[in-house]
Amino acid sequence: MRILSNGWNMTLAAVLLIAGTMPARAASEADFKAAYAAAEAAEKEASALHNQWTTTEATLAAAKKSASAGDFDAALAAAKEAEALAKASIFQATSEKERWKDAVIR
Amino acid sequence: MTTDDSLPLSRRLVLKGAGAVALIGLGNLALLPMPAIAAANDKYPENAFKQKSDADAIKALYGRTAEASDKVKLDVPEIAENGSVVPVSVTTTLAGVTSISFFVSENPNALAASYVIPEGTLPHVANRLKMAKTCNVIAIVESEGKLFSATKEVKVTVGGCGG
Amino acid sequence: MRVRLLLQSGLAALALAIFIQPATAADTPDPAADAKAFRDYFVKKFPKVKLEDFVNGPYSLNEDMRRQWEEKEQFPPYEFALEAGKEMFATPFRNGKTYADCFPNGGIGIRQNYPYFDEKEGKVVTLELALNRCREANGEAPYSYVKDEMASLTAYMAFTSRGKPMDIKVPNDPRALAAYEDGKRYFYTRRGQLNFSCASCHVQSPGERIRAETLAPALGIMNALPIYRSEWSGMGTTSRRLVTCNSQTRAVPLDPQSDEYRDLEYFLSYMSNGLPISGPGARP
Amino acid sequence: MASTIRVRAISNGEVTEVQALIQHPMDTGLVKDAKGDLIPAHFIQQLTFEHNGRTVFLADWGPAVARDPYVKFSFKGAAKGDDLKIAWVDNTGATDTMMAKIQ
Repeated sequence: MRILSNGWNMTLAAVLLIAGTMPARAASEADFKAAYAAAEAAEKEASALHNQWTTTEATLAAAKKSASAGDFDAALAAAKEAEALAKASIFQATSEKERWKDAVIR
Repeated sequence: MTTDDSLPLSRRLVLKGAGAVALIGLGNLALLPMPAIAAANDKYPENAFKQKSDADAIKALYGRTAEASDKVKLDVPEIAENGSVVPVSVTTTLAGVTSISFFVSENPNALAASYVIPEGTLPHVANRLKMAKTCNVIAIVESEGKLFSATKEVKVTVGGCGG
Repeated sequence: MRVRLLLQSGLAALALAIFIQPATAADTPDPAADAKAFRDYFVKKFPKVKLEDFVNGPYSLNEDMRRQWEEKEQFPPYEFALEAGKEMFATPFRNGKTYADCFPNGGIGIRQNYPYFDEKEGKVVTLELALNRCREANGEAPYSYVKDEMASLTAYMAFTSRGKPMDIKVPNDPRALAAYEDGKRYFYTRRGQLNFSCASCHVQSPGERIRAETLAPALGIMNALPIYRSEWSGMGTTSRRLVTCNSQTRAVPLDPQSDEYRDLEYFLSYMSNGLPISGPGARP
Repeated sequence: MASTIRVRAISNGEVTEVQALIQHPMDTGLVKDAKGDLIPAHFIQQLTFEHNGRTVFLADWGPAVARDPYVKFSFKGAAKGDDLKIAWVDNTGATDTMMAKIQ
C-alpha cells in the first residue's frame, strides 16, 4: 500500500506536532490567557483565509478545558500548540496562493 | 391450512407452515449419535445466536460438527469494500440440502444468518453481512443430515485517510 | 522558538519557489483546453479504462471491488432513497405546486445541465441549491444539504438523467470564467493539516488505496452523485461528500453550497463533460 | 407507510429467482450514537417467504446481517403470476408483510 508522499510539506506539518512544552516554571492563568488570545487571533486570521484546520480547533478546545480544570501548565502548552497550528494553516494558505498552479494538469 | 401430504415421507422433517411442526420419526434416527436438532424447524435458534465462537454456534445450531467439503462453493470478496456491507454467497452441488448457515468467526457472536431450505428450494443463498474485522467467513451446508463447510478469510479495514 | 524556526524554513522554501519558472497560467482561463488536457491525462494514465467507465470511480480501476459493486447493483442500497425521491417529487407543496413547476422539462432528465452559471445572478447554481430555492419560493422550509431528503430528491433527478452525457456550459462571461477558475483553484489547493488537495488523491493517486478504499479518478467523479456509501450506511449528497473530504484532510469544512464548493462542482463537472450521468451511485 | 420490503421474483417457467431488499436499521446494540449512548439492538430475526401457503424459504437473522438487508434464493414449483407472501418479525416484535407477484 503506497503511502502518499508529498514532499517537505508533510515534514513541516509533522514538526509542528512535537511542539515543545514550556520550561518548568508553573504557568499562571495570565500566561495562559495571553497565549490563548494569541492562538485565537491566529485562528481568526486562518478563518478569514477559509483555511482553518480541525486540529487547531481541537487543540484550542483542549486548552480551554485544561484551563477550566485549573491545569494551566497543560492549558498553556495547548494554547501554544494551537497558535503554532493556526500559524501553519495561515502559512499554508499564503504559500498555496500561487503554488497550486504548478499542480494543474496541462 | 393445506397440509403437504404430497411430500414423500423422506428422511427429513416434513415442513408445515406456521402450524406446530409434526416431528415424524426419522428413518435413520437411530444411526445419528445425537437427536437430530435439525435446524429445519421454524423456531428462532435463540441460543445459537448467543454463542461467541463459530464452533459453539455450530454445535448449538446443529448438534454436531461439520467436515470441510469442496462441494460447498463460498463466494466472498478478498478485501471487503466495507465491513458493514460484505456480499457473501454460497452454492453447492450436494443433494438433499435442508439448511445453510453463515458464520463470521471473530464477530461478537459468530452466527450471522441461518436459512431453512425446504424441499424444492435450490441450495444457494446470497446475502450481505457485517464483519467486525479481518477474519474467517464459514458457510455450513446441511445435506442429508450431515454437515459440510467452506471457510475463507476476508480482509476488513476502515477506509479513508483518517481525518 | 519552534515557531520562528518554522517561519524561517517556510520563507526559504518560498524564496526557492520564486526561482522556479513561474507557472504559465494563461491570463484568461481556457476551460475547453483544460478539459481536454484533464481527460488526456486520465486516458493516458489508465489506457485500459473505457472513457465512459471513469464515472464508476474506484470500480473502473479495481477488479475485486467492481465484482462486489456489480453484485450490489442488482438490488442497490439506494433503492429506497430513489423511491422516496420519486414520491417527494410528485407530492405537491402546501401551495399546490410541485418541484416540476420549478424546473425545465418538469425536472426530468435535466441533471446533466447542473451546475449552470446564472447570468442574472452572476453565480453558479447547483442542483441542490436550485431545489432548496424551489422549496423556499413555494413557502416550504429548505432541506439540509447533507441529509437524506435532499439526497433522495437529487437521487431521483439523477436517475432520470442516467446515461445522458454531462453538459456543463461556461459562457464567455468574465464572471463565469472567474467562478470556473475559482473552482479550479480550490481543486488544486492543498489544505488541512495532512496538506492534501483534491488533486493529491484524485489526480496523483487514483487506483491507489487509502486503507480499504480505492481512490476514484477525478474524471467523472461528479457523475455518480448522490451516492449511497456503505461507510455512512446512508445517502450522501454532493455537499456531504465535499464536507467529509475536507475533514478527512483535517481541514475545517466550509458551509455546504458556499461559493467555493459550488465553483468546485462547476469546474469538476465541466471536466467530465460528455461522460454519462451514472447517479445515484453506490460506493464503499 | 410504504412497505419496507422490495421484492423481485422472476420465474423462467421452472425456477423462480427471488431477490429481496428490506428497509431496516439492523442495529447490533453495540454501536454508540453521536451523544455516546448505545443504540439499542433492533434487527430482523425471522423472514419467511410463502408460496401457496407453503414456506419456500425461511431466514433466521442475527444482528450481523447488514443494514437494509438483502437476500437472494431460488425455488421450483411456482409459475408466473403466482403470489409470493413475504413477512418479517424483528426482536422488538415489529412486523411487516407484503404480497408480491411472480413475474
